[in-house]
Amino acid sequence: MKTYRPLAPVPPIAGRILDAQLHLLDRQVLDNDGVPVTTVDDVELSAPEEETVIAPGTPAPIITALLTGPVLGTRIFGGRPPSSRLVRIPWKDVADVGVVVRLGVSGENLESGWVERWIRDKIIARIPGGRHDPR
Amino acid sequence: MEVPIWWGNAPSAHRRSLLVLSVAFLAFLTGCTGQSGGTWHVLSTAVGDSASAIAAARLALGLDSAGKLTTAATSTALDDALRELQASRDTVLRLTPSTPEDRAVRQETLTVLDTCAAGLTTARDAVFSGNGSPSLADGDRALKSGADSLSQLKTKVDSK
Amino acid sequence: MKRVLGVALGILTAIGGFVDIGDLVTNAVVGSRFGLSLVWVVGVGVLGICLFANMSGRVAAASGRATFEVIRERLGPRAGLVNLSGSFLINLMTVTAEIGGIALALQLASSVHYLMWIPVAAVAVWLVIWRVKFSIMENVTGLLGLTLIVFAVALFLLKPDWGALAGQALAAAVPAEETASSYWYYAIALFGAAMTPYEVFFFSSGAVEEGWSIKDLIQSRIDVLVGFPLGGLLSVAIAGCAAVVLLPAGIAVTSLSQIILPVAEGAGKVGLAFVLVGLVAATFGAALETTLSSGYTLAQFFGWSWGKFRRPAQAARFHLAMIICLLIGMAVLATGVDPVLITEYSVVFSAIALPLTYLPILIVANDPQYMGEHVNGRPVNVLGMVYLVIILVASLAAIPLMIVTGAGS
Amino acid sequence: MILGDLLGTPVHDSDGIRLGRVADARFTLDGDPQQLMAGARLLGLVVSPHSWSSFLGYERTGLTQPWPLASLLRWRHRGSFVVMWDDIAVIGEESVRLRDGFTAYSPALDEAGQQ
Repeated sequence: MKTYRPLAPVPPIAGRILDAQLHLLDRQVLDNDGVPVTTVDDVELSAPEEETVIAPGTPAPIITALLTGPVLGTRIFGGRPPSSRLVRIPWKDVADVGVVVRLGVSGENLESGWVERWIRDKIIARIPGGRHDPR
Repeated sequence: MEVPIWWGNAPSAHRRSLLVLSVAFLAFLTGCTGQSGGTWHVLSTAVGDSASAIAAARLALGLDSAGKLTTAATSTALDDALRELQASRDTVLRLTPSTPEDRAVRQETLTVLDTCAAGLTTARDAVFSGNGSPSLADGDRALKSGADSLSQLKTKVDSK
Repeated sequence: MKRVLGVALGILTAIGGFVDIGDLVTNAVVGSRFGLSLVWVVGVGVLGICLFANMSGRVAAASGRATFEVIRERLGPRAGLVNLSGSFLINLMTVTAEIGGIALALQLASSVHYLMWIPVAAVAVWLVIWRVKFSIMENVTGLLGLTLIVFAVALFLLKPDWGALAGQALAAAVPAEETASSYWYYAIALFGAAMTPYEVFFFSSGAVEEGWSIKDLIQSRIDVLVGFPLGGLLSVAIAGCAAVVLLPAGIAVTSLSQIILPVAEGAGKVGLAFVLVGLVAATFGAALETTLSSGYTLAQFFGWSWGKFRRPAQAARFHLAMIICLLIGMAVLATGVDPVLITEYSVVFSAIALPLTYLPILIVANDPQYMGEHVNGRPVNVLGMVYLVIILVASLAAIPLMIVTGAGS
Repeated sequence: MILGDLLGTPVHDSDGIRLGRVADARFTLDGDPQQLMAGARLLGLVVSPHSWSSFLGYERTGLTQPWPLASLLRWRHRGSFVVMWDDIAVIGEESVRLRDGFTAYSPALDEAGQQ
């Protein structure tokens, strides 16, 4: 069996570290009232789609948005939805990343909540007692 | 080395051979059971299931006459027994016997099962009739004769 | 005092909530065919469900995350979806079986054909989910389910030969008229009935519904560690009744009406009344739990808003999913397929799917990122790994045994 | 670009020798403090030579329980390493190419799952 030499640790960094698979992808997203909105189905980076040669000294890409919706299907089965069909939650709306991702805005206005709103308004709220508080 | 939970990332050639193997295994197993499904095996199962159904019906009827069971529960138990008997009869009907001996025993089984069904109907009528005709005793007698013919038949079929 | 009452209530509901249509049917079938020779499996299953429910409850309390959120996060979307499909379909099968069970129990009480009762049962289940508070729902069905203790009472009243029963239970041999493969097939079925995955979805989601924190953990641990074993004793009593009355009479259980005959023989019409109430309560309670579980699994995987503690309008997709599941269950039952048969398959498929939910929970219960200081201790992990092996073996052996035995016939 | 496309992409060194696949992307939160949370900047990629199914991350945390699962999964990710953004020459759909003389760092995180 091949042995591996011990590797040097990554040089110390000022900010918090997030490993996307371990700390971000597939986490539950809550809005500012703690209501579940969606999950982090994928993440969009500020780097071009096509093959890019990176000149030395180029600033590193940043996370521009969390993605949800159809991108889950393509992440599971392969392929990629066109950029126009991506449902985005801008990174600037994210307030905290822990075992859940918390947003600093209300889920009511997010694009990613339209299915929930449609089912609520067209079906569930029309059944008697649909707005009844169980507590 | 493959850990079973990583199905999402197993190399596809590996996965395909695994699939072929498991299909072959399943085919092998189905083959094993296919051989035992002969006429006598089906008859033995059908007679055994019917005997169980009749025994349950007799127990229910006995409890009913002892005042331990409500009419609703007794009649449900009798209905369930009748349904099980019918299911057994259907499997026997589906048999296509090849030898005269097979044909004869299939016919005999059907006759016995019909007697049993008649017995169950009598018992059911007894539970519902208010005037004692047929009486619960009549019902039990009919069921008992059904059970006896079933047990004779069972011995005959199993000896084969 | 309030705390003691809470614990007592928790234990009682855990006992009453333990038995569902799967336990009822499988234990009666096994008792009527194998006597008490498979009773050890109930012990193995009960210890397993204690371990598993305790772990998932602890994950829910420590991290606020329910089972399927964790499964998706740890396994990723692809393996998570495979997991979801398996667990969800089996859960749907169990919903169908439980609704069928309610209808069959009502038929026993009324002699109105069970197909007539199915819409009534489904609508009642939906209404309770739609309107009734979570804790009331859980406590009422759990307490009414306690009337199934009549199985134990009936067993005593039947005055069986206790020595012979103990002999069957301790010797654990395959009866002469049964094959070894059907013995092991039913061993897996009993194991699956005791460790149905929905109990764990429900337990962990319920912990979130009721807003548990770490300090509620002790109570949950007592509820589980006392309630489930006592529930397991109910299962044994059901098997015992069948072994004493039905086995000698040559009756192999195929319907719910046969399961209650020993109780009637031992305890008469009063016993019959108790057992009918218990049957309806146990299947109704389990129908609520499984229906909610189907909503929980979907909502947690896709990140929808869920929970009975929210207004239905605040968890729209969750409620719609449950309505659809109930409609599917009704449609399946309307074809006239025997609910008892569905039950027998559902417990075996539960055993097959068990590793899918067990493994991620075992992994997360060891992850300090979620659990902080409440990670598994070493004894729990040793037991956890032993059970992982048992669960894997049962899962892998189930399908070959199902084919060889023709599903145990 | 989408992170999901980057994960699983083969990684080659400047001579075209295959080193493994992208198992994860490491970010650091040290960006624009004007927002609710600091911006997340790509720090580097975790490369795994044997399997990129790294979602459990045993090779990066100090977790050893439940034995033997943890050890088994750690073994599957033996030899994985981190390359920093500055050492990446080309990012494409088919391949990520590293610069000549790149440094492979240990992928380890500290016990709380953080570095």
